[in-house]
Amino acid sequence: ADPEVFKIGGVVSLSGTYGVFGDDMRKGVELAIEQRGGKVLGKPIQVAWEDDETKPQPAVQKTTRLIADGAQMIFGAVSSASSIAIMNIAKQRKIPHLVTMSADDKITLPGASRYTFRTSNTLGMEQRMALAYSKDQKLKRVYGVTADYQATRDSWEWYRKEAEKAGIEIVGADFPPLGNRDFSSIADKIARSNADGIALFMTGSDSITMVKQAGQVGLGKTRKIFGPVIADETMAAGVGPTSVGVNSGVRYHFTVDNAANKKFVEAYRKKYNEFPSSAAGEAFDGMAWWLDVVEKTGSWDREKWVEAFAGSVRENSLEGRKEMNACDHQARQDGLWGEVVAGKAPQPAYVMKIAKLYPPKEIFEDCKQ
Amino acid sequence: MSNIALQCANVSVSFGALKAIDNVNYDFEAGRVYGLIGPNGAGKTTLLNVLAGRLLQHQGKVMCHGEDISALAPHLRARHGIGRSFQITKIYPEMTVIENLRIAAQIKHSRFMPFWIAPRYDRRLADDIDAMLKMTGLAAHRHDIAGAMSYGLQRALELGLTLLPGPRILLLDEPLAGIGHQEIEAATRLIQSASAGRTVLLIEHNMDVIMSLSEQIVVMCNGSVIAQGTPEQVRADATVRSVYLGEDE
Amino acid sequence: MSTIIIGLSLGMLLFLLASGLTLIFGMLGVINFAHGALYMLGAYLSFDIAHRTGSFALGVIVATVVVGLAGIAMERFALRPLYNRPHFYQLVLTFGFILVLTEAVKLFWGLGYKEAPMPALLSGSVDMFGSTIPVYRLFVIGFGAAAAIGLFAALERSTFGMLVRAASSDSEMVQTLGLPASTIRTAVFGFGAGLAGLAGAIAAPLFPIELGMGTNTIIDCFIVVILGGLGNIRGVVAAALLIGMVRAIGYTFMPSWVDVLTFAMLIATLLTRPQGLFSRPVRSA
Amino acid sequence: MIALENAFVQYGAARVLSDVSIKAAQDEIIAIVGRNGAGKSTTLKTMMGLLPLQQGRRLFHQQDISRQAVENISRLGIALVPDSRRIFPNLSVMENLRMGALAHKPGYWTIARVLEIFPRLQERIGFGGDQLSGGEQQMLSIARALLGNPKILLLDEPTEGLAPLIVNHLIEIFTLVHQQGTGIVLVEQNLKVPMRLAHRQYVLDHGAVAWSGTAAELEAQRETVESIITTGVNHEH
Amino acid sequence: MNLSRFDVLIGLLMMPVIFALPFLTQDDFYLNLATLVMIWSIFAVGFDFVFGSLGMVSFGHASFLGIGGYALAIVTQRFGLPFEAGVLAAIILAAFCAWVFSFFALRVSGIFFALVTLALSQLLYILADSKLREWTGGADGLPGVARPEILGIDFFSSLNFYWYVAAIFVLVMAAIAMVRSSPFGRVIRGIQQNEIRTQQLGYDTHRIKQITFLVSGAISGLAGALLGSLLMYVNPQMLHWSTSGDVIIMTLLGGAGTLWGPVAGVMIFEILKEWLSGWTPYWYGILGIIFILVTLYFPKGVLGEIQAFAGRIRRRGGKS
Ligand SMILES: Nc1ncnc2c1ncn2[C@@H]1O[C@H](COP(=O)(O)OP(=O)(O)OP(=O)(O)O)[C@@H](O)[C@H]1O
Ligand SMILES: Nc1ncnc2c1ncn2[C@@H]1O[C@H](COP(=O)(O)OP(=O)(O)OP(=O)(O)O)[C@@H](O)[C@H]1O
Ligand SMILES: [Mg+2]
Ligand SMILES: [Mg+2]
Repeated sequence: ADPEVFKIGGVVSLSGTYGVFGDDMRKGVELAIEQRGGKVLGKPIQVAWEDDETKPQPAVQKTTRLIADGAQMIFGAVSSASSIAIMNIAKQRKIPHLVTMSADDKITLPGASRYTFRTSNTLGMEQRMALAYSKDQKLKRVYGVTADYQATRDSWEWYRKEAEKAGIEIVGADFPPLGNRDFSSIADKIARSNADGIALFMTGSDSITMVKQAGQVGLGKTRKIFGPVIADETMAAGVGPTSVGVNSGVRYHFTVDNAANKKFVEAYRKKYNEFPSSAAGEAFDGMAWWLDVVEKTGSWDREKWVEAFAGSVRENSLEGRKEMNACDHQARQDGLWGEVVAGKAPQPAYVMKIAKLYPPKEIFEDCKQ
Repeated sequence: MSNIALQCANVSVSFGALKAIDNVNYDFEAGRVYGLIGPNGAGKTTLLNVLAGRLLQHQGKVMCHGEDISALAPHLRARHGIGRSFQITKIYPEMTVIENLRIAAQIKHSRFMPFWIAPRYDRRLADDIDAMLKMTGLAAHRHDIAGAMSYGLQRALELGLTLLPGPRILLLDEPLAGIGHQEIEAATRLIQSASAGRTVLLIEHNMDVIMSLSEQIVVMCNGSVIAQGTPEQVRADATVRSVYLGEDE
Repeated sequence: MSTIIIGLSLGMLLFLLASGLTLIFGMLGVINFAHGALYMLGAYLSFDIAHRTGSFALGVIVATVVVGLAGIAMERFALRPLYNRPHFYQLVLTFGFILVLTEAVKLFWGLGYKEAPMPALLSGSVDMFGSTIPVYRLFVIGFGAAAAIGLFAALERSTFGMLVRAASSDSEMVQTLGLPASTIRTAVFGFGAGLAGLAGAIAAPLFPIELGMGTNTIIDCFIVVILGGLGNIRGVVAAALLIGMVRAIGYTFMPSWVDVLTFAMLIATLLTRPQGLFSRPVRSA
Repeated sequence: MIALENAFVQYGAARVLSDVSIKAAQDEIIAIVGRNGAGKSTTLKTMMGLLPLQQGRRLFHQQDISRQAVENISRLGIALVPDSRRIFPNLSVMENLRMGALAHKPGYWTIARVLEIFPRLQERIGFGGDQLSGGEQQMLSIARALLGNPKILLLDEPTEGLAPLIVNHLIEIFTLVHQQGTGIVLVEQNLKVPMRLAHRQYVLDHGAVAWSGTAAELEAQRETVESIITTGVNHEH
Repeated sequence: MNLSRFDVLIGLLMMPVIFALPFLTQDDFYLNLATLVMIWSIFAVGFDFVFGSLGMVSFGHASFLGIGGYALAIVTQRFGLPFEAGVLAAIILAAFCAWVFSFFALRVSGIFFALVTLALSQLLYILADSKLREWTGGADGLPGVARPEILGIDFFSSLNFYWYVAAIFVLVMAAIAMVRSSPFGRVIRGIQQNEIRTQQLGYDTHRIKQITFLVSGAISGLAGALLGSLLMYVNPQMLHWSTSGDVIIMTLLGGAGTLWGPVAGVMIFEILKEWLSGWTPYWYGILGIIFILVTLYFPKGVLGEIQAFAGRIRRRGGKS
């Protein structure tokens, strides 16, 4: 017999470093469910939310609990470490797993997991945008600051190699520890260098602190500060005025101009009285897509859902066309690149302005099995 | 030489500018009871600390039965047969009397503390503990929590703990401090019987007790030994009278 | 040269962060684990007031006073019965306060990153020794130095300091001599907590304001306290400056090793001076 | 004048004093004697206000101070030399002395005067409290109490650990203190001192007053009193 | 510190519960929770060996837990050795690490001991988190930690793994109970109550403390290996100071220095956390309030207070 309800287990950070993102993701998902009348396959949808405290260990624990409680799928997490931990459990328990936030490329390497899908951006596509940006701006000398963390270090290494190929000189590279709180020495070194671009391969409070302290010695005035994931509305709120002019890859943005997005933003603002953040938009987009696919299979067989999702295409996603690669379960999509500008009420004080849109073929490698 | 139990050779201790012990040379003969007296702050406790190994930063040498022990930590000196009681009682306050004594007794049987044959091992300790309970008069209190006993009983336990490992040399720092007038006599007797066959170094400010217990009195003042001799000699010594005893004594 | 300025500013900031902790630790023998949480509360308060009123100074004052009052309440209602118990009870108690304070801040200000504006007067930068030094950093150095001197005078040279030290070792005896020991302790705790709030307010324009900001800070503070020796203001200043310098040099030459370097220095110190850089041996029997 | 009236005191569940009434006027020296554990120290602590009364009253010059906090009682002019000395280990000798004077009005006893009577302390003035020898700590504790210029001085075994010469010296000092108009309550093991000083004596046994009387009465009934102390018979209630 | 009647009674109560649980529920979630509680109990009991018995607050026990986890993961994954070899390596490496810690930390006492162990463990955390990422996988950790593989039993089944851990748990508790009541256990408690006296009796207290710390580290390492195996994942969070904080709180919550106190503490902590977090989003703050209240009103810990209460009742009953 079919289950009475469709249970979704949501594991996100509601506390800890990324707590702010988890809360927005929850809002996005709940709106996606509400917009389809709260039902899929004719049964009511029920989401159980769990807080992983931005730590993988609770993420594992909570996921196990959700699966034991009968979750049909797992949604989450925020941090890549948690998502990877969840991915392993999902794989073992054969439960579909949807990622709409974590950007680590390892999550969607070809053959990584039959059950895990990502509808949001990868660090890989964002680093490509950062490179394209460097070329567009005709930067000559770049100073790189990279959090001492595997994914960001890999990303930086890739950028460095490609940039040098393109004739950009790397005039300095520093690797401060994760969670570092003082960048004044590094800012000083950059100020003394002749760099015209500052590439930041870091995120969260690291990038906020860095941008903030770079602003205090006026680095942004004479140099371009950019990075794959260093700014969005949430982070800009932490930086303040000096965030203006900073460039970054953007996962989703409420100003993307298409009908689906307009409708979503309106509904979101009505329900939550604020503009959707990128975490909220990506979560909505991914969950809506997934539920549509499930509906279309007309079956309660989880294997069927997984098969249907791999290779499915979403023409009217919030960010335009998205296509789920069958080989690595990564959604190919346009890349958004933006710059922080001052927002006009009712928008937040600092918002991203989408400056450039990169088509998938420029920022994704072809996926080979 | 073999009858010298403890020997201080040119021992000095300084705390900053203060010379708490100033070049003390003294041989303590085995089997005798020495009384150590002197004004407050003369350096008596400090000397005891040097002998027991609680104070290792000193000049000069400390020898035990001809062996240089200057650098040895307290527990190693204990294994040389040096036992010590403290001016401020040092017992295990949350354990019962018998548990206190058991810890002291088991060091004698082995330094190796097997945990798989505990009960059998404890039976071997029982005789020693019983003898000590009788000697210190604590037999009736064996199951009392040590910290809740009266001060006099705690002092008796302190002495029992010091004696159980079977030290050949006893260093006693004001063992009668705080013991009531009525119990002094019993405590004196206890120390006396504990002294049998041992070398004892006793610090005490109670003149009646120290004069009756000691065979030899050593007087310290400002870190130096200023006089020594039998109780009678010391009592008659003019310097001792003026710096320590007072004229009317 | 700029490394020295940066080192000084790092050191003084560390001193400000650690001063309240070391004060409470040294004077009351209490390890206040919630120090980081109080620091966070201070930062949020100053951000809020600054955005509401536009005045940085008012924010600093409100943060100091409110956090100080919170400290007084903590001491009065929770810590007081614990003085006669072993240290670790205070650890659990103050750990409990971390959770409560964090929850309270979350309730009031939500989860998002916050930003405290730099006061206009201090927001410029000056060129010195070929580097651009933000005026705010210089302000931090000056403020830290003033706080250090003030604390030193207040605690190691004054009668009040003597009283507090006495109360830390035997408060009942202090009362027996006719002095209000419990009021003194409450005041000291409130003062230490106020310092945490002050540090939070001063640090606010430099860092993102977020819920986790206290958690890592507390470890830095502990390092300073270990290095400096128990509750010794001089020691803490020296230790904070030393760490600041080591870090500034580390950031300049090998940023990814800065944390390891800090800990290596700590361990080297422990090997040579186990009780910290500034401490005096005590008599054991 | 300080007094306990029908005082009952306990530590946790263990009753230590039952129905103790003791009083000392400002012009007298009284002594409390008794075996170890009889409750002498407890009596002094109760007078000082360090222990709460289960029943009974604490009086100072007819005023009920049963509910007063210790610091207030101290400021009325009562000082205690506790049995464990309780020197502040982290304060210097000088600072320990200053602590004694801090809450009180100046009077006959000044730092210069106490250093005069205890020259040893003058020699150790900059030392930390925890660096002193046992006897030196005892002197410091007495000096600290004197600096409050109390109206009543409670002394718990003040001669313990002191050299005989100093003990004799202390007897003179206590006489002087008394002449300055301070009442003294003295707890002693060493009977020599109370015999020389006290106007009246109380014998405590098992937490109750077993005998009390003037010095003259004590002299007359010496044997009885000694036997009460040693065997603990003849309770007075 | 003989085994009290109370300890034996609780032990006798625990055994059937452990045995019966899998027959009451086959739910993976409950089995995993029970397994987790037992593993953390091993950790807490090991920790309490230093904390409750010796009276020293170690704020670095997360290191031993984490080293245990990493040792198992690395030995099985990199060197392809069997699970049991990994557990052995976990125990040995954790003990070695404890020995190194004790070398530094035993030079100081009291709260400084706590701070020094904290600093050392934070250093390890940083190393694992970034500098040793070749071996540890950095902040992302190492997924796919092994499960035992004996007799062809499938230990990836929660039920079978439960039995495996339960057996180890019972063995560890029995060993700890034995050591606590042995002459060695007595001396440890003697050191806690009066170190100077113990030294003066002739015990090498420094050495004994070191051995105790080492044993405690070894037990924690065992717990770490099991935890890694349960979660099939290790990451630097295991080494973080807040993990040390958790174990201190759990131990105090249940009752430090008693045999079963740490176990009770772990149970209360985990169940409270599960229950509260399912019930209110403010569970973090409520947990904080509970910690505060327990510290203030249950100074001996929940089990410690019950034990003391039972003792009072018995004494009163005995008298009348
Ligand atoms: N750790 C120390 N630091 C500084 N001075 C010290 C230390 N230990 C002892 N002293 C000083 O050395 C002198 C001798 O002290 P010691 O304790 O040996 O005296 P004592 O003869 O035992 O006196 P008492 O009869 O009063 O116990 C004292 O003046 C004391 O202040
Ligand atoms: N803190 C305490 N907790 C529990 N019992 C105590 C405490 N202090 C003292 N007692 C008990 O109270 C009784 C009286 O103690 P007190 O110290 O008043 O006696 P004392 O007459 O001063 O003896 P001593 O001559 O040994 O100083 C003793 O039986 C003692 O065991
Ligand atoms: Mg002495
Ligand atoms: Mg007494």
